[in-house]
Amino acid sequence: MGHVYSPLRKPLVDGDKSLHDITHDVCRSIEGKPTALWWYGFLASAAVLGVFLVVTGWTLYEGIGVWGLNKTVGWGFDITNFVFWVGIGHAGTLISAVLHLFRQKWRTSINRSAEAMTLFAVVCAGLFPLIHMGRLWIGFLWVAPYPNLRGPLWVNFRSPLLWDVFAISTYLTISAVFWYIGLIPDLATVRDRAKHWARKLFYGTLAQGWNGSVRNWNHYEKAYMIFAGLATPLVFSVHSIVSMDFATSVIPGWHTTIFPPYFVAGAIFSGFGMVLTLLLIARKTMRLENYITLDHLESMGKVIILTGSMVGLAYGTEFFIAWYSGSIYERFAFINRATGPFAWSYWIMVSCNVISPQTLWFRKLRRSPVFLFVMSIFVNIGMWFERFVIIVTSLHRDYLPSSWSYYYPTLIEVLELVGSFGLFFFLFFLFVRVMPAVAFGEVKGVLKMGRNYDPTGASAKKHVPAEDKPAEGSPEVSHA
Amino acid sequence: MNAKLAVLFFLLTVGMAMPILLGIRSIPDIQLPNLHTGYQPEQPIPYSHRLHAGVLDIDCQYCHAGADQGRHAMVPTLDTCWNCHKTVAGRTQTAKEAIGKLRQAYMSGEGVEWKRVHNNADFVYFNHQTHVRIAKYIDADGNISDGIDCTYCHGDMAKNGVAKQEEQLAMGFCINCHRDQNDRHVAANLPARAPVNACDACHR
Amino acid sequence: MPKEKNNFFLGVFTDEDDVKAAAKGCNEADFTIYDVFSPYEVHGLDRAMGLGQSKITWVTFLCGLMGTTIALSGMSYANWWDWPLNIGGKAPLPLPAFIPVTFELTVLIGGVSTMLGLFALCRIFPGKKARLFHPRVTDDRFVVVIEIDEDFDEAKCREIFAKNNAEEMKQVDHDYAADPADAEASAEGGAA
Amino acid sequence: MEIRTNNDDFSDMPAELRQEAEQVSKSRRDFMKVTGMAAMGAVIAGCTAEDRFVKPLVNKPEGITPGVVYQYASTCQGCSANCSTLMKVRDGRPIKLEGNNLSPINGKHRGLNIESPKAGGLCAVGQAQLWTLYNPDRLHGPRHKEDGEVEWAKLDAAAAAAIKGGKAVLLTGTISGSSANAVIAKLKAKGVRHVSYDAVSRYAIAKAHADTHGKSGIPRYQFGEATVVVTFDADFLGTWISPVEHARDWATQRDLKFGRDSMSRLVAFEARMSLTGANADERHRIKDSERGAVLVALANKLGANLGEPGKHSVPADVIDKLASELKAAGKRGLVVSGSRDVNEQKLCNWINHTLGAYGTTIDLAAVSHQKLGNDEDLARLLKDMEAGSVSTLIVWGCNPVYDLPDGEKFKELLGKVSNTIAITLRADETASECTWLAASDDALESWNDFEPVKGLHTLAQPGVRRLWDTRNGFSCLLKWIDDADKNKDYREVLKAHWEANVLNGQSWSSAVEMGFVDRSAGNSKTQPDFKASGMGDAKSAGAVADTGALEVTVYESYNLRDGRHAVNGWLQEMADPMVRVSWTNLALMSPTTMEAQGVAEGDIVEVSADVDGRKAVCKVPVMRQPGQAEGTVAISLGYGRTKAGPIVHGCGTEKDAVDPDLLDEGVYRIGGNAFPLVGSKPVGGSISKTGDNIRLAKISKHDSQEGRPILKQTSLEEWKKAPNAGNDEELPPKDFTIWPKWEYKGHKWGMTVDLNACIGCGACQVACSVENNVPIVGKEEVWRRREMHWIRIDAYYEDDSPFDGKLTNNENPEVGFQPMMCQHCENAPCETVCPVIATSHSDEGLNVQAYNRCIGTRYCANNCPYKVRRFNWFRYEHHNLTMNLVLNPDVVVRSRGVMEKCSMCAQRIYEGKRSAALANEDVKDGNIQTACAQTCPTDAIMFGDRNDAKSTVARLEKDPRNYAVLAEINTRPTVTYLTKVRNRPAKKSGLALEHDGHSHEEH
Repeated sequence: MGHVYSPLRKPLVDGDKSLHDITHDVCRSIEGKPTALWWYGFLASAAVLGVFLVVTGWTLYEGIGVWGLNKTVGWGFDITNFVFWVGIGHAGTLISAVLHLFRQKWRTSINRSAEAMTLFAVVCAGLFPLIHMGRLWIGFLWVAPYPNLRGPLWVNFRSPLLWDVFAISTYLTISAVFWYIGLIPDLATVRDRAKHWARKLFYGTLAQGWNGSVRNWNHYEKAYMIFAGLATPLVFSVHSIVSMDFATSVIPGWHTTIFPPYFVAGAIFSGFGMVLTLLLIARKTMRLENYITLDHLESMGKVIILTGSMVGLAYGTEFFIAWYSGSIYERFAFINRATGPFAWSYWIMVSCNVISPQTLWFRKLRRSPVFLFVMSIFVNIGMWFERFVIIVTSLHRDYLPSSWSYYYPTLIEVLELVGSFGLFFFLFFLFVRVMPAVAFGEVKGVLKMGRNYDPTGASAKKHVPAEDKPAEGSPEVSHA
Repeated sequence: MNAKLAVLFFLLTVGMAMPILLGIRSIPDIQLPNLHTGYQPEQPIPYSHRLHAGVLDIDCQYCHAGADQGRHAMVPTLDTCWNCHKTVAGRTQTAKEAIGKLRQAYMSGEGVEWKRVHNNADFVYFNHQTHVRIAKYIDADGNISDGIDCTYCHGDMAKNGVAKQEEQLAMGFCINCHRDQNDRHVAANLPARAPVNACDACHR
Repeated sequence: MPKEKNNFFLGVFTDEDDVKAAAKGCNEADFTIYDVFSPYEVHGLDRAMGLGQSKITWVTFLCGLMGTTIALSGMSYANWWDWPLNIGGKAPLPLPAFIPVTFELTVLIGGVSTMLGLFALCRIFPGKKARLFHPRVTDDRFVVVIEIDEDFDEAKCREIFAKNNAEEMKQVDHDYAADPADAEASAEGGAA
Repeated sequence: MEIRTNNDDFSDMPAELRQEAEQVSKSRRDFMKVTGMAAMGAVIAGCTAEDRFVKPLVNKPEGITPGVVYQYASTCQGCSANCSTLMKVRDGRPIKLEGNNLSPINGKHRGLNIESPKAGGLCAVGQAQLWTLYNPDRLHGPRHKEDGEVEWAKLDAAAAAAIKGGKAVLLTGTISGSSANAVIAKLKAKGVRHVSYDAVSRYAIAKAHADTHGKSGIPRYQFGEATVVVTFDADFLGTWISPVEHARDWATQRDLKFGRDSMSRLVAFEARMSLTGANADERHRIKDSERGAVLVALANKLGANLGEPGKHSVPADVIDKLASELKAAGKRGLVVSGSRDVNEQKLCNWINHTLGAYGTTIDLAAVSHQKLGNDEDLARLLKDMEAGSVSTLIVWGCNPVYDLPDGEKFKELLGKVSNTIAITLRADETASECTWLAASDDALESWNDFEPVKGLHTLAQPGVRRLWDTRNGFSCLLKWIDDADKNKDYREVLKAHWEANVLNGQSWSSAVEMGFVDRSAGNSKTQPDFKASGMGDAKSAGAVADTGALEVTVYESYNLRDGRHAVNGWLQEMADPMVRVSWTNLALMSPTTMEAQGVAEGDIVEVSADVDGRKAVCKVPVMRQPGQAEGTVAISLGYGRTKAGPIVHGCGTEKDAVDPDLLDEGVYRIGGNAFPLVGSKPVGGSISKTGDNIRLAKISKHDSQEGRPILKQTSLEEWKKAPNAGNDEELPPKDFTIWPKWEYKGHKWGMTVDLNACIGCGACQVACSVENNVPIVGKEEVWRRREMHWIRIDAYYEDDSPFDGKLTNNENPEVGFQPMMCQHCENAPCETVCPVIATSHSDEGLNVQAYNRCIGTRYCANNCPYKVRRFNWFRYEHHNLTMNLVLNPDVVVRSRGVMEKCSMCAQRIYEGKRSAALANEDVKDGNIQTACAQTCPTDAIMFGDRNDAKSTVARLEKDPRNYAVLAEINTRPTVTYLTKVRNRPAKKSGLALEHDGHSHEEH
């Protein structure tokens, strides 16, 4: 036997599935007609995306003045949304790459959608630095270091914003590549199941003639490992670089060495929160309870406690260092966070990010999809506010009190935030209709884990439709 | 074998990257569109620089009198033309016609609306006096001359008929000269007269 | 003189452990294994059929190195060699500030090259028609394909296949390709 | 009327103009947007841009080269102080006004101990005068009230006939010029009565002197001679008589640079917090009604025996101490009062006389002619109009319907006058009630002369050809009385008069070149004798009138003055330097009074009072003013104009309009008119809430420096002990760096601001806006805190006691002013973070911003510890072609989406370097002046080359008072400050350095 699984391990896939069952279950959702639920979701997200396009168009037409920013607070919702979405984009690659490197087989059922989530979140994230520019129509070009007629005038490689440009575009590219490479074998399967010529052409082109040759698998396995190896430091580097937008500045509340690890932990935290939100929705609507089991959910719950406590520690550390620094500006910045005019946002952040995840110490709550769903929403809200707190409360009262100010976001900014969710879900709904949402090629590889496996599935009940099975409490299989 | 391959690949990379990067320096010399180089619009009066500046060898600043006095070199006012043309009627038919137009424009007080040939963007400040009268030009050998020759930017107008833009006059054209001249001024121990090598020289 | 193409003998399996053993057996029997096909990545199957380390690691390493070089030389050129501007009183060649972009470009160029390298090594490209040796080879069947050449011994091969619970054994022409449309029929047959 | 939307691009423009502007620019704007997007395509497609044309003149004007700036001397007519100016004229249009360095009024040649050969001070109002010139909302030709536009001839005929008809009166403001008065004399000879009045009257001073010294006139105050100045509500640094002159003179006694070690002392008694009070070393809050009592008490201590003064709130020891200080100062003491009460002025005269101040700090021999209005004449005129004995009234250069306390009454009386003629710039409140409107030239288009102080004759000459069909007022008058000179250009009349009467053999051209002729040397130095008999019943001023719970005090607004500058966008946006709320006037109250009255900031209240038997009401929003006397409400004059032209209308949304009920011909008015509240005696009033609320366009929302060492200050006592007092915090080593330092081999420009000299007047702010094409953004945008000023004046309110969480609620805080502009840091945080190198450091030590490179990430502004970068949130459209004439062609007009900031007037630096190079010499210190340094009346801002060891800024680097703001973050600014030193004893408790304060702030 190639693999020796510990008898203590529980099965990763419930419901006594055969290899073919897996293929069938996953492909069914992209082969048949979309469900009504899908249509509702898709159309709703498309409508919200429409709102986004309209308000963004208005912003570009009129100028950044339609936002509530001012001379003191130069960044508000725009960069908050950017960092928020980048953070969301982290868990996807992390789940895929890091868990792959650590041979965490439970990743297989969720990594595909997590990667897709990464990709779409980074797309959303990338939009905000673009539209926040005063002159987008030249800015998008001028941040690229290309030879030009301005002679020796290049870009400024000292600027953290430029690092962002490289980090985000690299992250987007590598995430897309990683995702696509993972998709190829599954696309080949879909291609071979396809009946309609257009589907054959579409999936055939994307699958690039993959035929499961072990000579190719030989390269593929290595390449996949390399991508995981490249993506892992990339994940850490990207959010570290994003944090340097703030850490390299001189503004009290921004100028902190703790930011890179703090941001990475926060990113993983928020990313897992969002993965959880999406998975819980997908699990229910796509009938994937057998693939996304309670064990998966529980593992993610544990990650949330861990990372939530990490950001909590970071919050505390910031306060300590502010006090320890002896700098009156630094101290004021943090006291102002907790007690100043933006204290409300600070306390939303603390209660959502630090206090509420502590409930997940209870196993019962960790295994309750409903509770986890609520918790994941809290985490998302809390992490958005974390970025808001860092950006806005630090800026609005910095060194010279004469410039102190407040920031009143306008409706347009709020709609842009809401609209970006429209874009995200629009892309996600498209994805689940077009691409296999579970990496079944990899799920098949771990099918034998933790159970006495009958390859033909003959001894198992044949084709038990998943929806007929109880969603929770699937039968324990003995490991004797 | 793999080690050899690695070294080869590395050398290839460096060997490819460096010439490309160094070659970029010559980019300003590469003609790109939309720079008006060679722009030679038809003018209401086909004034010939070849005749006036070339054959007759009239000094540029006889007409463009503002060049050493201020920001604008000035397209000459019509009385400057009329100074000579009240007695010079031209020999050829073309010349006679052109001078006839001039007489008409001058006598009626209508003036002539020329097409601007050398255009700077609105956000670029350029002062002729600084370049023509104040600046010193130091060539690669260290020879210092007073003022920058008109031809440096405008090309040899005396060989053109109707005015024509010879150089690109994009930022690279300006800044490369400023940068090099700055170095040469420092080398020639003339730092006080060195052209400013920073944005506010032109953008303010 | 064009080399004459050999016909194939293939065995179809339904379990990853079976096919691994079969491939190993064929390899030890010195058969020329044309290829083995599997619907998912079976760890160790490549070693079982006698394949070594993939060369793709070199592509990544060298292209990554190229990325590093391009990043460092390009940034140094732009910010230092070409026009050393005074920006924030920082040094004209601020190497620490180059670290992030250097890292990103290394990963970017290394990563994209790895993808292209993978396609090249696998000889796949958009529009290539997949050659399948079993209609369900991308679903749940494993196929071992042996070239029928001078080293081939059909009886021994059948013995190896049968020992490892082969579902099907057959000899096919050198240009054989299965049609995935037969998958349903085959599924019925398989289940029977 | 079209209501402005929140995000209107034309936010700084009024409704009427906007329509016009939109027609002109909308298409162009859209086109620009499309082309902006299509620019990429154009590059690829390689298409050429449109042809641009150039059309030279037919004949070259003699001596004028296009693009070269010429300076012409003239006289500022922004207020009646009449400072001398230099107009920078380029291509036939004035683009900047600057003080004339040689003028005895505002030149700084004899001022402080520093090199400033090119500087002549000018206040904010003077700097902003170009707006009035180019504002297209002027009369474009003569008009008739009903018939609209008419021919000049028709108007002339009507006016001439009216004057011939007799019983004609000419009503003007102060007219001081020699030639001007000659014209008036000609009118008088034809039977026209001349009445002049000042909206903000100083007549009481003249009247008091008439009684006590037998000479009616306002003396010339010499603050430069005074060592102790006591001011009773006279805001001589802000608006009183000749503020630029007074500020300059006063500052010479406050200078502690280069070895000087004595300072004058300023003690202020006032109800509201004035600019002068804020700069005082000692300030006491008294109600206006207590002023007389305090004066009597002070006079008693100085030896007068005026009996027991009325009740007042000033402790006896304060008055004792003050009296002994004044005694010690002797003839170098000076007491001034801004009161309209003659008796109070007489008390001042007595004190000054007792001190022996006449002849040193007060010059009554060479009197000031800056306020010649005669309130008694005016009262007589009103009576005559009532009686119907005026048949023709010519109103010129004043606006009585608006600025008389009983303007409504005057409006009625106008109806009783059969012929009313206004010589006016625009159809203002008065002119629009007149039958004939003679469109007058702007001050910058016409010849005029003045005599601001006796013997000093100044000339005003035009800087531009008439923009519209207007006429010099004097020419009108000469024409109407059918004078011999009626067809001459007024220049000829003026020249002839000057040659005969003023020039005294000096050539006309030299006078025009200088802009003034100083004949004051011939003035008698003998001061008129004091006549004790003239005191009369002066001590009655000491009886305090009971004004009830709330006393109303009105004051001349610093920026709009008496309202004539209400149309001026620069001044509207600059805001009052003390209150720092733009685009409205306010009912100012101390926080305690606000609490007592139950009102909050932004509430619109009705301040009503019984003034001299009239019911007066003023509707204004409430604002907190720490330092104001309890139980008083202060309102500034100058706002609430209803016919000042579009700039004051249409700014802000409907919600922001102060008073929707006053929707007047489709326009809202800004602020409320406080002139009705002007009374002859202190006025008691009451306030009632209207229930409306307004978002105040505050320039600064926080007025404490939270104990941070930003504006460093100390007392003279401490400074004498240790010259680095107040500037002794421990800083990291200055030269510590991990990078090799950049060397600045040629020039290294730098600036030093002497906080001791800065009075917070804001002249620099307007000068900067004019010089650098800084847009105004309007009320809504200022409320959003998006004002664009490159230089701002931070006002910090501080107090003796350690921070208690309610710092600015303290009753009598000290105020410090700190001009804050780009600090041009050597280690500039903004430069490092710009992704596209839109901002970098020049080799002359400046932080430069290339607007056209900027992509608008705003990261630089975020990372600026001084918050001096300004972002163009919208296209602050310059869409009126006439208004665009004011733009400085050497400075780019920034488009939307780019960051801008102080460039240290790069264009002026280059200009200075160019002229030095042309003369083949080195740049001399003081020859290059930034716009702010140039105009600063007190030379608080000093600019120069830090690499030039002889320069002022380089020498001041060694001054122990020299410090950089936020030095601890090692940005190494090239702008430094000198500690503010107050002439008062050291305070026992220092400022608390650590606290977590968050004082009152609007959310």
